Amino acid sequence: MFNYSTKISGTSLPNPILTASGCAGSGKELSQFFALTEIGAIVTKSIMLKPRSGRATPRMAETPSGMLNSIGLQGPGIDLFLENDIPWLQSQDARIIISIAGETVDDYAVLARRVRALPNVVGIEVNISCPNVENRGMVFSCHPETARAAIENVRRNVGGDLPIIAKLSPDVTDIAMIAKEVVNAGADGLALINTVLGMVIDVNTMRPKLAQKTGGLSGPAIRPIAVRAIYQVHESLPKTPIIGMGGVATGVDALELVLAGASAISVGTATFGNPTAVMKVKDELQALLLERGFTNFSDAVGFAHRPENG
Amino acid sequence: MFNYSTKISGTSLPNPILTASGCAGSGKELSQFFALTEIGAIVTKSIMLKPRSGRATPRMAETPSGMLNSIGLQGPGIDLFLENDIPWLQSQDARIIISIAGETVDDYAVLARRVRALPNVVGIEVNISCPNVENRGMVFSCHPETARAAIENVRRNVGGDLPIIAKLSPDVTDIAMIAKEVVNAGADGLALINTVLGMVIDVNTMRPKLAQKTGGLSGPAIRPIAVRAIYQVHESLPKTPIIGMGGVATGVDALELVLAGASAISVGTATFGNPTAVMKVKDELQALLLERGFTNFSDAVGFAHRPENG
Amino acid sequence: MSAINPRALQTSAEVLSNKKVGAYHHMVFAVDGLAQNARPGNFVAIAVGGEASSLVLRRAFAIYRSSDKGSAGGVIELVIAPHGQGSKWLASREVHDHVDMVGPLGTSFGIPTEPVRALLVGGGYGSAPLFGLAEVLKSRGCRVDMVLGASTAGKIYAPLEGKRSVSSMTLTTDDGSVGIEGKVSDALPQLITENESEIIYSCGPMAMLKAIQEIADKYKLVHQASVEESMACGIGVCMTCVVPIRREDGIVRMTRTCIDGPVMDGASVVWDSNRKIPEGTWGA
Amino acid sequence: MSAINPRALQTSAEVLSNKKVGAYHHMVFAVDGLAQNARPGNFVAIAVGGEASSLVLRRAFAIYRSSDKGSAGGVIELVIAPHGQGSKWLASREVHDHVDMVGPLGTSFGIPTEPVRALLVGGGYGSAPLFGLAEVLKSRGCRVDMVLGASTAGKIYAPLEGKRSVSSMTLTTDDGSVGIEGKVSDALPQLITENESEIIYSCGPMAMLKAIQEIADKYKLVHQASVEESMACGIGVCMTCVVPIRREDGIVRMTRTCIDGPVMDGASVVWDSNRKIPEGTWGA
Ligand SMILES: Cc1cc2nc3c(=O)[nH]c(=O)nc-3n(C[C@H](O)[C@H](O)[C@H](O)COP(=O)(O)OP(=O)(O)OC[C@H]3O[C@@H](n4cnc5c(N)ncnc54)[C@H](O)[C@@H]3O)c2cc1C
Ligand SMILES: Cc1cc2nc3c(=O)[nH]c(=O)nc-3n(C[C@H](O)[C@H](O)[C@H](O)COP(=O)(O)OP(=O)(O)OC[C@H]3O[C@@H](n4cnc5c(N)ncnc54)[C@H](O)[C@@H]3O)c2cc1C
Ligand SMILES: Cc1cc2nc3c(=O)[nH]c(=O)nc-3n(C[C@H](O)[C@H](O)[C@H](O)COP(=O)(O)O)c2cc1C
Ligand SMILES: Cc1cc2nc3c(=O)[nH]c(=O)nc-3n(C[C@H](O)[C@H](O)[C@H](O)COP(=O)(O)O)c2cc1C
Ligand code: FES
Ligand code: FES
Repeated sequence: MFNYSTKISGTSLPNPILTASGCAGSGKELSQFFALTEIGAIVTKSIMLKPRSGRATPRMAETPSGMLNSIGLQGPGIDLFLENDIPWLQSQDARIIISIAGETVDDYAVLARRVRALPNVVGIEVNISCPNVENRGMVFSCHPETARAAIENVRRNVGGDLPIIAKLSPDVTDIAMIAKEVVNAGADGLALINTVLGMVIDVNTMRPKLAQKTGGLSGPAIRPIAVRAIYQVHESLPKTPIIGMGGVATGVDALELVLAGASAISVGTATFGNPTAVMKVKDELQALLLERGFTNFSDAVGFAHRPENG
Repeated sequence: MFNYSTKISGTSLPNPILTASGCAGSGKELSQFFALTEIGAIVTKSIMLKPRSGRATPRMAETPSGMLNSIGLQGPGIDLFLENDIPWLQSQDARIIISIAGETVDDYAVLARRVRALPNVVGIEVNISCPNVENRGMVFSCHPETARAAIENVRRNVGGDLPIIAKLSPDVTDIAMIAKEVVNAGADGLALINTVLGMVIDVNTMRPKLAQKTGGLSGPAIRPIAVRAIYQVHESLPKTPIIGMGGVATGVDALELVLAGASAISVGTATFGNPTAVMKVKDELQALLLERGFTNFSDAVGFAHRPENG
Repeated sequence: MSAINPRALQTSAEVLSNKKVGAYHHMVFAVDGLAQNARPGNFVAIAVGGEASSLVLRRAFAIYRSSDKGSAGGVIELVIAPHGQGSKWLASREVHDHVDMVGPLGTSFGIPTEPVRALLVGGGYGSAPLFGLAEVLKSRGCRVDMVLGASTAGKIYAPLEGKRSVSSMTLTTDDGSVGIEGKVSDALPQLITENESEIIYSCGPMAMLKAIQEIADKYKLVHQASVEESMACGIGVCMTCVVPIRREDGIVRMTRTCIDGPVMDGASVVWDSNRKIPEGTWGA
Repeated sequence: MSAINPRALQTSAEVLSNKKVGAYHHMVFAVDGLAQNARPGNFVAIAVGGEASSLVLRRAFAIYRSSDKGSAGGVIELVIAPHGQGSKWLASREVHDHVDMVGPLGTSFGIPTEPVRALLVGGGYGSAPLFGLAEVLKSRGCRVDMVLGASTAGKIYAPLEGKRSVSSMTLTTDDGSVGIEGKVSDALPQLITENESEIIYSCGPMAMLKAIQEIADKYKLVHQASVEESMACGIGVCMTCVVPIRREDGIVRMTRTCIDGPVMDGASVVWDSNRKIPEGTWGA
């Protein structure tokens, strides 16, 4: 019997395959293709305090083995989200990880209070890879002080049981240092990685292709960056659970991230290319683990770190 | 008449297409496929003081639209390099940009003195995206102090005419800040970008695929990161010439980097897939510029920065 | 079954035929059940580039015709303009090749309950979904006039069998190589007046749709426009394909054209929003 | 003309034939001038995955046979093991498809000036370059014995016509499905003794080559080994394909197997260097 379950701090999930924030709509869109209870959890798009239009279009550009996006956290705001999206997910019996994003350090506190005690919500992913409007739009997680402040604000408002997962940007000189900072600030787990800052120039208009100029690079192109970040962070914080993501489209890809140290896997961009990508990853990863003689998923987590003669 | 020439500080080149350091061997290997005088300049592999074995194999892994390498600056050391490689390139009439790399801040001074006055050498590319053995192997260009120190050491040893080009790593929180630092320290130009730190795990051995564990990601996968870095740096230092590189395989790719702000283009990984990639890029870029009505290459440099109604 | 993408299936579609027609490829696919629920205006999303592809996103294609009868089972026909890497790859598939297809997706053209006088306007391959629409309208007793425009004759897709259902067919080309020299929008006022059109159905580039909306406003006509925004997923999960839509509550919201479109009420679209967000716009 | 890659050309090679033989594909390409300078042991480097490919590196393939006579002009034959994405793509090319090929590359097997008694050892598709070598050796009056090994019968590539030039052919398989059960190296001592072999030529996985070298050392035989290291470029510019080689000056240097190999003096290779660098090794 294969035990596919995984633990993210206090939370147990029947399997480690999740959607990635911002890549699964409200859940309804995918439920036509598979039952949401089939996966470990659905991670919601990052929700903010107020309704947000997001960025102007064009918002996306395909790149070699990847894409850029500058959606800009379009969303209905926390009120409508709790009124519409969450009840629907609850009605489906889906396990929910709510992703929250703030424009200020205080926003995180307010959002945390709104989402901390909801049925079916098994974790809070704190997206701190977004711009801090109080500090020249600098990304919270790119600086230890603001990363820490945002997570402390969430920690102060959330009790012990619900895992707080800090989602980090890879666009930093030393991601292991930022990881330590947010774990010290109270994060129970980490989500690695958010998109990598990139730009595409349209050679016909001869201007940046995205209205917003820069955007976030995702997809298989960034997988080696994700594997490296997960490996580095797992090495320095072996006990902190990591939700790994970045270019996972197959079971082999997921296995790479798991071996590097991820206790769960979010599938993002791959869903755009294949609505059933999450299910494909789930099935393929299980088969690969069985082939390799694992009987517990958790034994594979970080297995690439074992000593040379292990 | 199309004027394809470009200027990197004091140096004029007949066209802006160069090889990328470490991606053109000693020049001899490619000379079977085209005459080295056809391109703007050949950028040598980064040369160090002593002969170096480089890293153990496996040293490379293919990744989606890219590759990882951990060659580890294998090379003959400056003595044999000046004895063998440089005279051969001079005999071909090639324009040469010598790339130097140190293990200590002092190495850069010594290397600069060795290469500052050689026929056909039209520039020094200072690879500071390599590990500083005096400081826990931290990459020079990832920290403003060590980046500055290395460039100052070169500047003190090189007269006014020969351009000093600082090559930066994209693995930093704020590349524009590092760029300003090295320009203040005396760099005449910048080379952007070196490879992005990544890792691949072999799902059969279940260990990192490269003997060295991490490696540098290059190829089309990282092009959006290169375009972004060049755009950001050109925005903050519009007068500093930039040698752009990162995933250029076609004229369209090169045009993207030029519009973002590159005054010259190095072609690296694409040469592995196609020995004549540099010539292809040269021909295609010229055709694209002509189609768009440019009569001087230099007018296209940074053209994507023009005001909205320009 | 979900309220979103309720009829969508994912299938490995077999190429049954691939013929070059002018600048386009007319392609027929065996799609099993996928054809069953397709209505005029719906589209399919296709994975491109094959096994080792560097193209990670699906490409959307309007359904030209569909049928779930016949010996081949469910069949979908598309009109492909070989443009960039994805469409060129698709257009070079050969008979018996398979492609991964999801559909039918998106909204369809609204069919009036009473017979009306409809004007169908297509730009380039935008004519594709209009022929199926014309058939349905005609079967409901509507008069159907059609105007198709393109830059040049080879880029007008107007197969003979498609013309069966229309009462009149007008062509325009920018270079005058066939039909009237000019834009489709130049031809509209006269056609509306002559045919006493009551509703406009359109499909084509955004600039064309915008010009049609201005005419529709002037003549006070309903305008159902099939818009074309860059789509990464086609199934509503990425939020890349949005346009600002003024909803019934008066609030403008960035609205997904893959779910609430591609066919949208032209009057609700805030046109000309490329690279800017209209003041006061909300999220979805 | 350069001293490195002196005979290499880049060409768009047309697939003339593609036949499945056991676990392999035997493929024939029209290559014009590229065949002219090919010698046994040389390889070609092929771009894989097509237009929108995510595979950025070439794949190296040993030349099985080459000919620059005949009606098809220059022709190169390869033996492809469909393994990962690149080789599977190549093995699925059809007649008339074109691939971008660079070659001939690398060193070739050294041919003795006097007739010798040669033992040719191949593992899996490593037999490919040995048949052309056998022909040349035979034409020089050498005795040629061959031993081929693989995990199982289907993975031994030993076409009938290839056997013409050999005096004896021994097969080994790990599972005993054909020939002797075991490794090629198990069969070597007896073959060397029986045939009074004077030189070993080998091609196959590194572990096999290392085992052969140990036997060559024991019997004091020259051993020309065609090694197989991961290659990114095949033309000497990337430094990924190196193995430590003890040069004549006694210094071990990381040496490119695409330029100074694939055929190398087995005695000069510091075997077993995977994931470590021998003490005191220098750069190139
Ligand atoms: C609802 C809808 C219906 C469509 N119907 C058809 C059709 O019937 N026939 C047809 O030939 N094409 C149609 N298209 C366009 C098609 O989806 C592709 O965008 C087009 O073929 C270009 O893709 P490419 O890979 O060849 O070009 P590339 O330039 O390589 O595409 C790169 C990226 O940009 C996007 N893109 C490029 N051009 C467009 C465009 N004009 N509109 C939207 N996105 C674009 C692509 O989808 C892709 O993600 C439709 C698009 C939409 C949204
Ligand atoms: C000198 C030389 C001669 C060769 N001759 C043949 C031949 O005659 N027939 C044949 O089928 N193959 C041959 N190979 C192996 C071939 O080049 C490919 O490596 C192999 O087909 C796997 O590529 P892939 O894309 O299918 O696999 P993938 O696993 O997708 O390859 C990924 C990367 O790893 C490298 N790699 C994977 N396996 C090997 C390997 N065993 N050796 C070296 N690099 C590897 C690939 O080149 C590629 O860069 C030869 C290799 C070399 C270096
Ligand atoms: C269109 C799009 C929207 C995204 N929105 C969010 C978001 O709202 N919050 C967040 O934390 N990450 C967001 N991400 C990042 C993803 O969750 C994920 O971290 C990243 O894309 C890498 O994974 P992938 O390569 O599997 O997509 C978004 C990514 C994409 C492509
Ligand atoms: C195999 C390999 C070796 C490299 N060696 C060097 C080097 O010696 N010095 C250096 O500054 N950059 C080196 N680079 C980085 C390239 O010069 C270039 O900055 C990077 O690869 C991005 O460009 P590309 O995508 O065109 O390859 C190397 C890259 C590769 C792939
Ligand atoms: S295309 Fe993804 S939401 Fe519409
Ligand atoms: S394969 Fe690039 S140097 Fe040998």
